[in-house]
Amino acid sequence: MTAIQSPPPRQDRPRLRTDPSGSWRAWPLRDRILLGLCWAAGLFLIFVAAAITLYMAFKGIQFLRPNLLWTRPEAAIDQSKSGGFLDPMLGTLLIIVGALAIAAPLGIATAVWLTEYGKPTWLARMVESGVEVIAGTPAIVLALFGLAFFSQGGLGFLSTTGEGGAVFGRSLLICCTVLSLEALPMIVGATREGLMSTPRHVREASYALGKTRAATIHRVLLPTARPNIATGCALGMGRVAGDTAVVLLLGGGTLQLAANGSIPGLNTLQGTGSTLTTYVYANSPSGEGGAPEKAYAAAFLLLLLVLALNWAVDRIARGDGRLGWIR
Amino acid sequence: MSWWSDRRVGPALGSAGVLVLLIIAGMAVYVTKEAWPSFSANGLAWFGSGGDANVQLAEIFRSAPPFEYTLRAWPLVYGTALAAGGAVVAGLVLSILAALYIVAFAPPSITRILEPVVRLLAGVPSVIYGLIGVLVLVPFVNDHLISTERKESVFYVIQLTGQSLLIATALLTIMIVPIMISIAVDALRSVPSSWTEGALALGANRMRVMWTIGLRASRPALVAGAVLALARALGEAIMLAMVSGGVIFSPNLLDGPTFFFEPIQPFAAAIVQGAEGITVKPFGSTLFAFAAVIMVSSVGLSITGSVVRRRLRKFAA
Amino acid sequence: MPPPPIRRIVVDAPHVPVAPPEPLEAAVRARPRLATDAVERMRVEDLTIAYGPKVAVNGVTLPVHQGEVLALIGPSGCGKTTLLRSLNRLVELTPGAGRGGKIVLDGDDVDVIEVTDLRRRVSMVFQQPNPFPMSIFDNVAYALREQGSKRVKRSELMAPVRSALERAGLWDEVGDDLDRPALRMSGGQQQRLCIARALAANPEVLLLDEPCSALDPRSTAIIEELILQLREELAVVIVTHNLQQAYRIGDRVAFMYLGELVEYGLAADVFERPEHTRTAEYVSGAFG
Amino acid sequence: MPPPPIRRIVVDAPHVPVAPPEPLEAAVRARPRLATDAVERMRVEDLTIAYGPKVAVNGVTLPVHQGEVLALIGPSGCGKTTLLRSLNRLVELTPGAGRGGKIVLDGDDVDVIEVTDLRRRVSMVFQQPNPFPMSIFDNVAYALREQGSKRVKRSELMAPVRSALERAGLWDEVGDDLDRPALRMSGGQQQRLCIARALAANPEVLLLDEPCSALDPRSTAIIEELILQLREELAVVIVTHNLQQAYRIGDRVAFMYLGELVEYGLAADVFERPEHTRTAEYVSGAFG
Amino acid sequence: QSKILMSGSTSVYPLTVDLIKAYKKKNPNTKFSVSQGGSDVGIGDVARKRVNIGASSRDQQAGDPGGLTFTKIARDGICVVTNPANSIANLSQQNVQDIFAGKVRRWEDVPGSKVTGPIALNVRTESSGTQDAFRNIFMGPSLRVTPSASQKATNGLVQAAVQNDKNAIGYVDINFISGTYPVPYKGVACNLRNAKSGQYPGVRNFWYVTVGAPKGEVKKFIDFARSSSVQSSVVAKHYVPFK
Ligand SMILES: Nc1ncnc2c1ncn2[C@@H]1O[C@H](COP(=O)(O)OP(=O)(O)OP(=O)(O)O)[C@@H](O)[C@H]1O
Ligand SMILES: Nc1ncnc2c1ncn2[C@@H]1O[C@H](COP(=O)(O)OP(=O)(O)OP(=O)(O)O)[C@@H](O)[C@H]1O
Ligand SMILES: [Mg+2]
Ligand SMILES: [Mg+2]
Ligand SMILES: O=P([O-])([O-])[O-]
Repeated sequence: MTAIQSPPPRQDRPRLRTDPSGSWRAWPLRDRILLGLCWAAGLFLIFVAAAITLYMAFKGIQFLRPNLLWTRPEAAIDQSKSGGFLDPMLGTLLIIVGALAIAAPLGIATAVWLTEYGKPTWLARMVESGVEVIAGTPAIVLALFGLAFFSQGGLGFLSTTGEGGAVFGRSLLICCTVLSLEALPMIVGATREGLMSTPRHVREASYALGKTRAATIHRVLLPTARPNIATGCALGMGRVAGDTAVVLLLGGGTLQLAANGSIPGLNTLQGTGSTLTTYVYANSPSGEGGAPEKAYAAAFLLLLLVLALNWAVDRIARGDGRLGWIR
Repeated sequence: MSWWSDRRVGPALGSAGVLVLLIIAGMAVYVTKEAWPSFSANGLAWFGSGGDANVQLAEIFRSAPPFEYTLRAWPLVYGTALAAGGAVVAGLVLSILAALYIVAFAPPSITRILEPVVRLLAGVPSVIYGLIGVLVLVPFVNDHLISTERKESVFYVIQLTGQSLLIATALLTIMIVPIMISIAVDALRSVPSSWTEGALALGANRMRVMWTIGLRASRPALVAGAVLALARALGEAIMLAMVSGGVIFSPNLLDGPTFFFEPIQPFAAAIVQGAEGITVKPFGSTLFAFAAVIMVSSVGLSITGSVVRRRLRKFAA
Repeated sequence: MPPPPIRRIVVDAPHVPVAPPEPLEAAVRARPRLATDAVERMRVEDLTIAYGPKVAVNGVTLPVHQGEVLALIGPSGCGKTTLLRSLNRLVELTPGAGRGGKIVLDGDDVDVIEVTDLRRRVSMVFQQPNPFPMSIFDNVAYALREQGSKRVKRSELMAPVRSALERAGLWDEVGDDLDRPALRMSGGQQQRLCIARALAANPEVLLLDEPCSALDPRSTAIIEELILQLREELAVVIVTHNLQQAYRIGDRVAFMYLGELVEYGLAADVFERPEHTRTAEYVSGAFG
Repeated sequence: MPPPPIRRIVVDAPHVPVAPPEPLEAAVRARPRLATDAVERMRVEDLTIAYGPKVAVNGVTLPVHQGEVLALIGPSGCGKTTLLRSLNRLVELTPGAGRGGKIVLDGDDVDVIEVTDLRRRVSMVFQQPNPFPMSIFDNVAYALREQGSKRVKRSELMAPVRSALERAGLWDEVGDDLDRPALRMSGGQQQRLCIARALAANPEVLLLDEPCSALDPRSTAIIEELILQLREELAVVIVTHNLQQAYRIGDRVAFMYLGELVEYGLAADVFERPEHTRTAEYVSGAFG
Repeated sequence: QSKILMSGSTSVYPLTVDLIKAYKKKNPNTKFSVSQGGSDVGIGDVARKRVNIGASSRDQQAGDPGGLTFTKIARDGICVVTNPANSIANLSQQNVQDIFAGKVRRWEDVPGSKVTGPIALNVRTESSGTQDAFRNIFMGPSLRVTPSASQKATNGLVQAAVQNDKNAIGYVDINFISGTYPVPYKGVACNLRNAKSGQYPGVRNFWYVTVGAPKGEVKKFIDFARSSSVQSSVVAKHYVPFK
């Protein structure tokens, strides 16, 4: 018998092979050309992103003055007197928080219902398509819908009312409501992804112990899916922070946050205001603000915000390399 | 009955889903209602061509009761299709190459850069793309790419200012390509490894494996990605309003390369462009008609996309 | 060099008796016949389960006795897991799954028992150890707490948790640090934790789906011993693809093939004197 | 009724010889001793494979002979698949996988052979049948087409495709409709198609990873016979968890445990006269 | 404590903000809420009684809802602008009409032009008050701007286009001329002084629009804005007093 004795275990780590593609030199020309094109596409995207970031950083740092951060914007013909963008920054924060406060519960509930209950099936399928539809509906359509819908009688509490109870129909709160629709599909998508990627046997283990679905969701599934939910929220926040069309049409277009109503806190939301995006828009040549330098500075801040949210997504997802849910 | 009973929690959660449906129904109803006068006054001719849409819009805006609604929106349809279609075609090529690169060929260090890059490109607000377009790209194209002769060759029909189909399509491509990449990457990654490994084990090189197995199996996802990206491109308003030229015009293919430098005005941009006049009844109703067209097409597209994707899921299982 | 001659598998050949696993032979032979009057805990009657058009379990009738271990064997995909999951109605969670026939627990149709009750009385352990991402204590206490709440005081739960861990033979190993995350334990410990978790609610029937297939020999031995101890208090049904294991711990064995119950009987009978050719082939390793 | 006595698994006990599978005993005894001068096709030397920090294969040295079937056995997760996949460098596809030691094919280090060449010479069949989503013809022609860079006409490929299907014993069943989607075939046919696909490129070594574990007895028998025929032309390495199968078709058997090669030798020796306790335990079914 | 809701023209917005500041010094208890959106948004809002005052930078027109009162609060200059590289000495009304109606398409055909090549026309969108004023003042009711002209949604876009293109011409609010060359019209330079003095003819009106005649607090505010002291101190800084 030719039994071979195994040698004692090796102490050194095996050498690592990092480039399994090393053999591309032996490929046919056609495949090498395609490989070149793939590299070109990848590098082109990096170039575009770098160009945008660097250009905005260059312009932004060139024009960003500390006092812009804490002075309030003014409507002024003379640009040196038109102030900074404190209010748009606060407006952006308010809108992010407000939209998330509406979208997160709604989105998580919808996602949980879809994955864990989903009965009756026809309704689930309709809701599923409904979420897809919202994801595919352009912001400008949502904005016009908001314009027509929120000036209805009875919805005055969302903004303010003129004499005779006519509803003004434009406020930060209305922006939040409409923008929550933009964040909704991302939260639903990410939550569903998290729930669905929780191994089936984990939830079955809970059912097998005589727990209801509801209890399982509460104690096992939601804690497990928390990173996905957070990712979805971060992506949704990015989407909300970056929106221009909705705030342009529904934000009322005041530069400063103008509170409306009597309940402190809520009245700011009921009032009008601006966000970084509309500030950029208004001060780009596209608006009447006419201060491109300040537009650049604010755009740079906006980009930093987007980068920060991206970074958060990265951290939450722990670089598991998924590009999902961008839409 | 305990608080955590399914009979209580199920319907409670389900009502969130129903709320989503109600919102969509509300949206469809309101937009259609507002748009109705414009459609009913024009009938199907609304989508046709004839006259100058710029002039027609001006007439609509200025009209006194009984209002004028006559509009032949073909140039807007055409402009929308050109910009969005062009962006999707360019985006398809770019995204396939980039997705292959990310999934199969990029060194891990570059993949680690590329994934945030793709997410960043998806996250950059459209107003920043517009800002760069209007302050950097438009002057550049006007100064360096459009010669005086070219301007003069068409100046009885349209003036070339740099705001053009070219820039609109290029920026739109950059804006939608991340969606397509993310879907293509997901699809390529979810191609069963038994197939790719099977092909590799037969001695096919990795590029061939990606083409003959990976892309082949991902075709439904590529279609879905293109469809969703198309929906996104149809609805992009702010950036296009900033760079696309501010005049409703149908670029003419017979003009040769000049075609790319001619301005367009997609529906979404037209809405932003006209937003100040939204409260003028006939004009507002015309803008809502634009929105309705976008809404119907993007709803159609996203349903198509989700159907394709659902197919894909079945097929992958 | 000419290759050695081809040795064919003789399909559908008349059966040849199979020897029991050598090391255990003496013990098996010495084992007393089971009493025929063992209490019947559950009974499956003419059970058919289909996933959409695909019939996974086809007209199976099978009793489950108190104080015995019933081992389900059969090749991959023959419906063992499906049968097991239908006993506590877990199979209903699979969309498109449909059931025909009847399942009875202590004389009651399982359909009339409140499903959360049923699952507490008929508890289940899975192939992959699947502790929840919580502490050891919370894992075991999970079934004891009210639906979804975490309110019951720890001190009140300590006694039953300790008893469950003791019955699963885990108390000595983890008793001193119940707050450790369960996922930090070794595979064998995790699986025993899952058994403890299932035992905490004092079930009447314990279902085990290939509980040792992911474990090393030492953990396997511990768990086998544990199962044999448990059978004194409850009825045990175990699915296994390890024939020797079925022989070792099964009092009765049911052999399934393509969704049908081919043979059911005392372990020694099924392994040594199978009635059907398929059973003989399978237990002799001709396929599977 | 008192439960029957507990039968313990005796871990680390001295080994007891295992009887070969009964139906085949006569054939096995009649099998001629293998020639010791069999040509060595591949050789694994001191091979270590790690996935990140986890060592899956640890210092294995093993020859692969022309004209023989080498059966790799061992409990789940012991590194059989990993060893097999390192022979044609498929393991390099796993991110983080690292390799130490040497693998030689016909005297050349596999690292210096162009990898697509290597994989054509050392072809592999997987556990799950994995035909591509194309027609039967395209599946078999896949390796032939990808060999060159030019498009080859179907008529030119017909001869080699037919020959591969014939060697895989599939021509009679599917020869009349090669345009059928491969995914519409039965499981056994699919697996034979995968073998045909691997054979089309005329490999020198054929690797099979549990090729029958998803199949019924009839398909298993056909494939076992096929493997025994193929061994005349090439070297065959098969991973299997079915010990009887290893006994039936393996000329030599290698038993792995926790990444290490515990025992290697002629099939009859490993099964009947194992040198190590672990081997004896494993082949007698004490774990796995 | 009373409250005035306003919305409307983006051009009037800076002036409104200044007026409110001045007004609040004397009436600190009056609260204001001002949003912008365009002249037509202001007119629409006030007609639907969503706000108390709508601001408009265009004159009342036939299509406007009935029952509205337009109260003039200031006047504002509109300049025809070209790129600084093309500092034309003067444009007559005929010149302007020819250029904007598309009759003359080359700078070679414009007397006094410093550049050659095709003329790049930049005009405002139909809904803008500036466009309305330009049509009324420069083009006359019968002539229309050529449809091939690039329509810009804002003064800023026209300004940027003219800054960036030496062949460009457009018209902007007098406060948006920086970086461009304001062309003297009918021999009069386009600046605030000439507009105030009445020599420069390209002047339009800013209106506050109310439902019916202004009443109560609204009337008080509008009267305050129209008072001669405010007109000469607040309005005259950047605009033309209406009287
Ligand atoms: N969710 C499902 N949908 C459709 N078919 C299913 C589903 N689950 C199992 N099946 C099919 O039902 C049959 C029985 O499956 P089951 O899991 O019960 O087999 P098993 O005997 O437990 O196999 P194994 O030994 O591999 O665990 C199989 O053919 C399987 O393909
Ligand atoms: N991609 C991977 N990353 C990390 N660890 C892995 C990976 N693949 C396998 N392993 C680990 O390496 C060890 C050997 O795995 P391998 O698949 O070779 O076992 P096996 O003997 O083929 O098992 P089985 O009989 O279940 O197929 C296992 O412990 C497994 O967990
Ligand atoms: Mg199973
Ligand atoms: Mg394996
Ligand atoms: O005052 P405008 O309407 O032209 O901005």
